[in-house]
Amino acid sequence: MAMKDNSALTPGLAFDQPLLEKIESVPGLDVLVGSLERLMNWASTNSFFVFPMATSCCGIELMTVATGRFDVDRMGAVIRATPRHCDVMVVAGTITVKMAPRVKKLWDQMPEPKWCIAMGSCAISGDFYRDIYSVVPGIDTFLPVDVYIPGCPPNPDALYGGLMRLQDKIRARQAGTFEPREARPETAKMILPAVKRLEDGDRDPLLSQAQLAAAMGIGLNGRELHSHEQVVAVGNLAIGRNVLAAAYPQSDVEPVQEPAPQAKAEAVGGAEAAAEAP
Amino acid sequence: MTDQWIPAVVFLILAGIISSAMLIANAILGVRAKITPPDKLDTYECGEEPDGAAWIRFHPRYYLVALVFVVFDVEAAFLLPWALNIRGFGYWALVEMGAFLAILLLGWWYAVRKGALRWQ
Amino acid sequence: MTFSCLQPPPLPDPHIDLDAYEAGADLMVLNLGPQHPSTHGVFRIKLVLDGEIIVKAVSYPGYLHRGVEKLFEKLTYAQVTPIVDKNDYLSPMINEQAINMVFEAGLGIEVPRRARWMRTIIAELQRIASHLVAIGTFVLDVGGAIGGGASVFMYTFRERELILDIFEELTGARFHYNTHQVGGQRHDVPLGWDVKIRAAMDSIEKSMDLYDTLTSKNGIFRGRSLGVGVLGRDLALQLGLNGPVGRASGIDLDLRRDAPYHLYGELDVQVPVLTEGDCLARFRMRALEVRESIRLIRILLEDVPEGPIAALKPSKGPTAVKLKDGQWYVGVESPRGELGHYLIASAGANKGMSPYRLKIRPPSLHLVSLVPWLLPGNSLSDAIAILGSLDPVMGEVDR
Amino acid sequence: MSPDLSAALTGLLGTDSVVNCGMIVPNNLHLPLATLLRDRGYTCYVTVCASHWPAQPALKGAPATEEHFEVATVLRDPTRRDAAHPDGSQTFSWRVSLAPGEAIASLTSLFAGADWQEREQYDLVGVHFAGHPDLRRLMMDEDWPGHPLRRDYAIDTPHAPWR
Repeated sequence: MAMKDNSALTPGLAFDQPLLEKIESVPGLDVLVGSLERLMNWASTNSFFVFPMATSCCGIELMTVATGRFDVDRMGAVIRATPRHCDVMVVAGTITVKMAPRVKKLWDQMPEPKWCIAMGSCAISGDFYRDIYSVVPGIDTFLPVDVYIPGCPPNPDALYGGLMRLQDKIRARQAGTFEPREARPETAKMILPAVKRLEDGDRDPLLSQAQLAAAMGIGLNGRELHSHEQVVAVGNLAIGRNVLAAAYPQSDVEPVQEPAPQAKAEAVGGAEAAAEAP
Repeated sequence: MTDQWIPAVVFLILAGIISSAMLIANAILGVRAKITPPDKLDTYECGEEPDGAAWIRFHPRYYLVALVFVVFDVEAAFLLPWALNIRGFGYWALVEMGAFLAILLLGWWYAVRKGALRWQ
Repeated sequence: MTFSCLQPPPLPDPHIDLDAYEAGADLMVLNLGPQHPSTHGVFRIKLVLDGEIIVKAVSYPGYLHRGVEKLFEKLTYAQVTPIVDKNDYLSPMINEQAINMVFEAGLGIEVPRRARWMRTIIAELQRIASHLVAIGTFVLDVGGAIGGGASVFMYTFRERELILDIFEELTGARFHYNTHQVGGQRHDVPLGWDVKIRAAMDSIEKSMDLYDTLTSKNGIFRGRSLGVGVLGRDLALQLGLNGPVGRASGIDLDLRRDAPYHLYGELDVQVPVLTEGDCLARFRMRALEVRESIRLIRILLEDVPEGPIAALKPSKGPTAVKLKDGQWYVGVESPRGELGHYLIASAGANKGMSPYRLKIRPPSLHLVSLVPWLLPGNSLSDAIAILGSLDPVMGEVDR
Repeated sequence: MSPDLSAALTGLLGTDSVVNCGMIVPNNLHLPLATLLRDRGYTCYVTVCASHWPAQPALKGAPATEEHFEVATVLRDPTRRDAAHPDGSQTFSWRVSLAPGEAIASLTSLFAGADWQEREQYDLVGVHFAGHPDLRRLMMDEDWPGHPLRRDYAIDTPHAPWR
């Protein structure tokens, strides 16, 4: 069915609200839209149904948040085990290459409006496992992440902080006053990780450049990905065979462009050259 | 004679309107995703590709369990109107409902002894 | 009252091929998949069901394989400890101790008495915390999140918080402590630590009685765990299960008593052994072990040895420890069974600073390899109870 | 070491001086030794550890070695430590060195626990176990290229910038 792209009302969102549009179109009633939107925001932010994508240690901290001492029910959040009933997916733990397509499938099976929280440094960047052959370096290579909660494991108070950060983000986004995180210039030059990397002879450089391009496109320099611009597997990502790209067709939204392909080329070249010359 | 049935007809019409209104409103005004991913409508099987057909001949034992459930569901349906206006009936209604429940308890005990609920 | 029909089913052959089964049966394939609340982590079982009865269970681990043994080839001996924390994330302290004991066996150094005392008391505290999680999740699996099972789950996690506070006071972290190093400990015992431990032990002992009354007299709990998933003694031995699951099936083996390390030689560890081998026996075994650990901790708190807490100076850089060629195996009693490490050290690997090959023997891998043996013949709801009673930790299975 | 065990060992291997984790056993004696040990009390299967040793040029003092694999097996006898057996439960481990591509006998016929451990060693190091009921990959996907724990498999792959 042809999707009328009425994203004027909901600029950065992956869902649109026909109710608001209908009310907006009636001449007299559009004064109601603001308060109605605030009511719907109040309802959705204060009743998160958390989908626990718990794979390893952070999953135990997620369970601890559900129990008596750090009761997450105080925020109205309930941990439900089926994707069909949930609207916040908390990815807690290391996501391996074998698990990534499953997490992607579960994310697709969740109804809109949905948000994603990367809990723990394994989900954010793969932590010290990120160079291992079987670990996905951070879930934002294949999922649009809204809130990152650092820590290994982040204690339950940090998870509370993350949920509240998500609430603020939802309110700001709905009200249209959300401006993406400005790129902190000093992090741009941290191209080479501090620990010297062993070179892998038979890994073709295209793979690394594609991964660099995908990672560069996300948040670090400027436009943060909106949740409806699903992350497209640019080229041949580091995730084993290109399972995710096959399972996920090219989205009709224009793909993530690199701001200055020329400037970045030698940055990438520089990274490769520096990596080769130990 | 016909005027006895007017409340029932009104009740039916109201039920039809309310249920269809809810369905239609949801279809028109409900929140909708801009891009529906391909395997959104797959059956949820813990993240795995569901393999094997579900269109198989199921065991008759499931039918037995469904029967026992229907019996006690209907019992609950009878309890509800009785409990709502028990004040008007006086004590005799209590005894009658007690007898009704006793008979159904007998039925439940028979089902358990015959092992209808247990998977032989 | 025990239900008469709960006699253990005969042990079916796990590698059954399906057409040998009743030919005309319509079998349904169901995935008890990677993301499922009762699989205690990411572990997939493909169940072939005939109605409610499981005909065949094929299990697929590996969803959390983080290549830890490959990572060891790059890290030096001092850097390995925080990595091993993340394997069995329900008892991180015991992982750290096991790995550092195999390095100390390689180096041949002797850990000072105070450090060994601290390791013993930390190991018992961690065993209680891990068993509390196991008790809570098993009752949650059997009783159901809404059907009353969650109450014991809430109580056990409240008790576990007491122990996490004790560890937080010692090391500063709730979880993943990195407090052990080659040759001893990194953090010394804080003031008033023993007062806190005694208070925690009293409250845990009181709540253990509460759990017993909540479960042993509950008809549904007994009905779902009595006589379910019976594990024979010889199969348990063959599979190498010498933890609580093995002891619930009659194997009288506990490495704390039979191959003593730390200060266990001086404590006479009373090892409870049950013979029924069903889910209820495994559950009661863990409750008995918590009481035994509480008793041991109270004995240990009597006299606290003085002296240094580490044989080597705390390793400044990661390069302080070097091992010559050789191979060693050291096994430790973890809350799930024998946690062992097979270390192959060689001067060639990173000039002797990294282990050449370090194989971890995870007890949970043997618990999970029980699935094809135990599940066929049981109903689907019993499968959830059996998995809950085995209490595997997937971080340790997949490493 | 009980007397009949040392007698059986000298019968089989010609020596009973057992250096724990150090004894090299030829490939054909691997299964007989395991059977012998299991019948004499070592009934608890502990672990198997395969390691890859690439070819080494002749270093100072050390002779050149060509590429080979090593499979170490550990068994344990579950005896209780009391007055009669003062040293309690002991482990027994031996090593078998294999040329590349050579298969080693699988212990699944003796111990059910060996099934998954051997599948994992085949998956990660690439050592073939002859007589294993279904030698499939345990950890990685079925079609994963290569065996990760071999020394020539890279530890790090060049990686996107720290974020």
